[in-house]
Amino acid sequence: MSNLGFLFAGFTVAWGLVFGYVWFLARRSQSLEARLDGLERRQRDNASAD
Amino acid sequence: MSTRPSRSDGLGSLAIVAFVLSAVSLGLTFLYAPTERVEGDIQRMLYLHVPAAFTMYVGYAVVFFASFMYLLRRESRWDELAASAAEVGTVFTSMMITTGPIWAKPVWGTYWTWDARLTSAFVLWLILIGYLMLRAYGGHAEQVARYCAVLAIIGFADLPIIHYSVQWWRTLHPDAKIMTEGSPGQGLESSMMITFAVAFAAALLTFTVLLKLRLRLERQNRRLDALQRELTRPSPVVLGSTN
Amino acid sequence: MRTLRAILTVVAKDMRGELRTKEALTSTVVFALLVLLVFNFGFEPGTRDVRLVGAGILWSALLFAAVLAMNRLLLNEREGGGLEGLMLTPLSRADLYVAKFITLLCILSLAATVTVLLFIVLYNVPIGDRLPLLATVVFAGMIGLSALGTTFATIAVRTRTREVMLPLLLIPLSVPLLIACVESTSAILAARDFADEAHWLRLIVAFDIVFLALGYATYPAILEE
Amino acid sequence: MPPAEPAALEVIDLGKSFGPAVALASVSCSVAPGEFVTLFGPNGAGKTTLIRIAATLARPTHGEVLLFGRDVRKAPELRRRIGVVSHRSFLYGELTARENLTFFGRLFDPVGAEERAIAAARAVGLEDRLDDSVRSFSRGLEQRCSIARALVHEPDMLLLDEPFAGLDPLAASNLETVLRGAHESGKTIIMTSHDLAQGALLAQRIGILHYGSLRYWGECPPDLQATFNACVGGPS
Repeated sequence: MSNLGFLFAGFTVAWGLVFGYVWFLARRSQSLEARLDGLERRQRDNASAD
Repeated sequence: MSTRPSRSDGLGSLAIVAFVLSAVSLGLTFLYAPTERVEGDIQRMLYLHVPAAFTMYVGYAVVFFASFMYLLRRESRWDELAASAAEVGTVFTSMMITTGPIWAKPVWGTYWTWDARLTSAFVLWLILIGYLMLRAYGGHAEQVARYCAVLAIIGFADLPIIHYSVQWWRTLHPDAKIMTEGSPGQGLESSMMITFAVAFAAALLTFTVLLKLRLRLERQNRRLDALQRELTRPSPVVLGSTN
Repeated sequence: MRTLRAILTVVAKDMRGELRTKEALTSTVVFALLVLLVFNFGFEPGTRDVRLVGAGILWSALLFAAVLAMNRLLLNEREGGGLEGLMLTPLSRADLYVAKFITLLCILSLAATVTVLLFIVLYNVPIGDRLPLLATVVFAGMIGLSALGTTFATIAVRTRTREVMLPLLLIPLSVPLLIACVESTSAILAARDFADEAHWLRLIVAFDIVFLALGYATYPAILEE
Repeated sequence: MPPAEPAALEVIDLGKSFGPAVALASVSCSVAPGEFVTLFGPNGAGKTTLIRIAATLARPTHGEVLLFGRDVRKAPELRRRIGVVSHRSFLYGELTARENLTFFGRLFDPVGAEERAIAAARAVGLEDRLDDSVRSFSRGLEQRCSIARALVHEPDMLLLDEPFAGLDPLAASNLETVLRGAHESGKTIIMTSHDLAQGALLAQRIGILHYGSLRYWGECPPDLQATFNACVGGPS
């Protein structure tokens, strides 16, 4: 039955959405970490400059 | 202000349970549940589609409740919850709105028709997109929180009105009632019921895990924003120092 | 009594400013005229066709023109710092909603009157004695659009992408109103017995009441930090 | 003056924040009736937030703000007793100065609004331009009209947020005269300024805000620049 193709597509899309979203959250988490690193460095620089 | 969320908030183990349950649900869908007589194998899509739709409504309810509480209390944690639930809710709405047409093509012979349920699902999806756009472009954080809360409350009140208007619009037309969606509940075999039950549990648990993950990210983001503002505040420029 | 008087003072001020510049009114009417023109190319107009697609054409023109008017109207308020000046007066924030709603309703009703007349003339609509009924539906629809429009124009005008934001927020939420307005208008245009279609008018009225009440209740949260 | 008269403005442990972002940490101060106070501080120090809360435009997250002894949140009619000037004029460009002033006057009290509008215009030296539309005004004229708008309901207190910003020297000295006149007629005046010289000229008392808290509150010190630097300069 050709229906199986549709079925497969549907489940792929659904699971893809969830994992894609998790991946997206992980990326955002990484960018937060990068910002945090930048701030920490800046803070250290300020402290040594003063 | 906000306390640091402890590392052991159980999110990791909850995520594992959600994943295992989803895998079990997948197995039940393909190996355990019987093939439906009229629609054939494609009916198995409903084990995904219906729980996704239900979870979408749960998401809507959380956004509404959190928005209402935010307007009442004006505490940013309620806004964090609303923002997170709206985004995760959009994932499930997208899931519903994509699996729907894929199921419909072989059964109805067309991907899309302006049937009552499809239309209202489409409108709900658009409202969520508007909500996320407002979040992104609404101005400073506190203003966004108020605006989004108002939008969520008005949007939630609109849900039943949209539902009934679209229903009337379609069913009162002469060319209506072309098809009714494969409605679970009518003569459902017990194996189908069990599969549905597991699928619902898996979807709701996945929603919870994603929500918690997103919420944690939102909190961290806000703390970082505040920290950045503190540290990068322009050094005081003094004018009129000729005095 | 005192509140009502203050609300009417604000409305009178708004209308005076609008009648002086005529910005919202002219742009709205011209825009509606353009929509009517463009749809003319899409559908070969004839008496029979108008009964089928006329309602859709009319409401497309009314809706998009209304969005334009809302953007213009609150932009005027924004220029001078806008609503904050009014927030410093004894008027409550909820009263400001009423004032802005009435102003918007006045302008939309004026624009809608012109649009409906243009529609009837340009599309040869055999409206006859059903004109008052059509006017009722259009006015009831404008109440609903103004109720939502006041809220979302106030929000949109303070966001970064206001031209897109207003229709994006307003149109999905107005879907029930639009369906009801189009359905009852096409019943009127096709000269169907309106008694069978009265549920649409009831839906419009219910929509108006619900969103006027919600707009009134939530407006303070939009204005006050 | 009876001894029990409440302070014109009483701020008690005032804070304004959104989640972890803090605009005002914890500010307490008190302004006597008839006093002229200037608030200094770098950008983002919380000056505007403080003025906006006192003007009933923003709500505090915690703490209390009393105007003439009454809570600003519970008594919106207190707006009759304050006039507010911000960097935005709150005027309608397509209307004339007279129409603008009469309109705002009427919202406070319909009786005699036109007369009060003319009186307010006279107080700021705008009587010749009453029938010109506000859109045609220069920045200085617009500012004067904005002050007339704040005076039109004869308030007891004026709150001004950076009134001198963007004014040329002539307009600034005009504004100074207007403020001195308002102060001499018994009004309490609170304004913010980032210009130490200009802000200190009329002030009887000054406050210096930094990072959302009040670092200095009292009479204007002899060397304001040094005090300011000490408050905002080094690491806290």
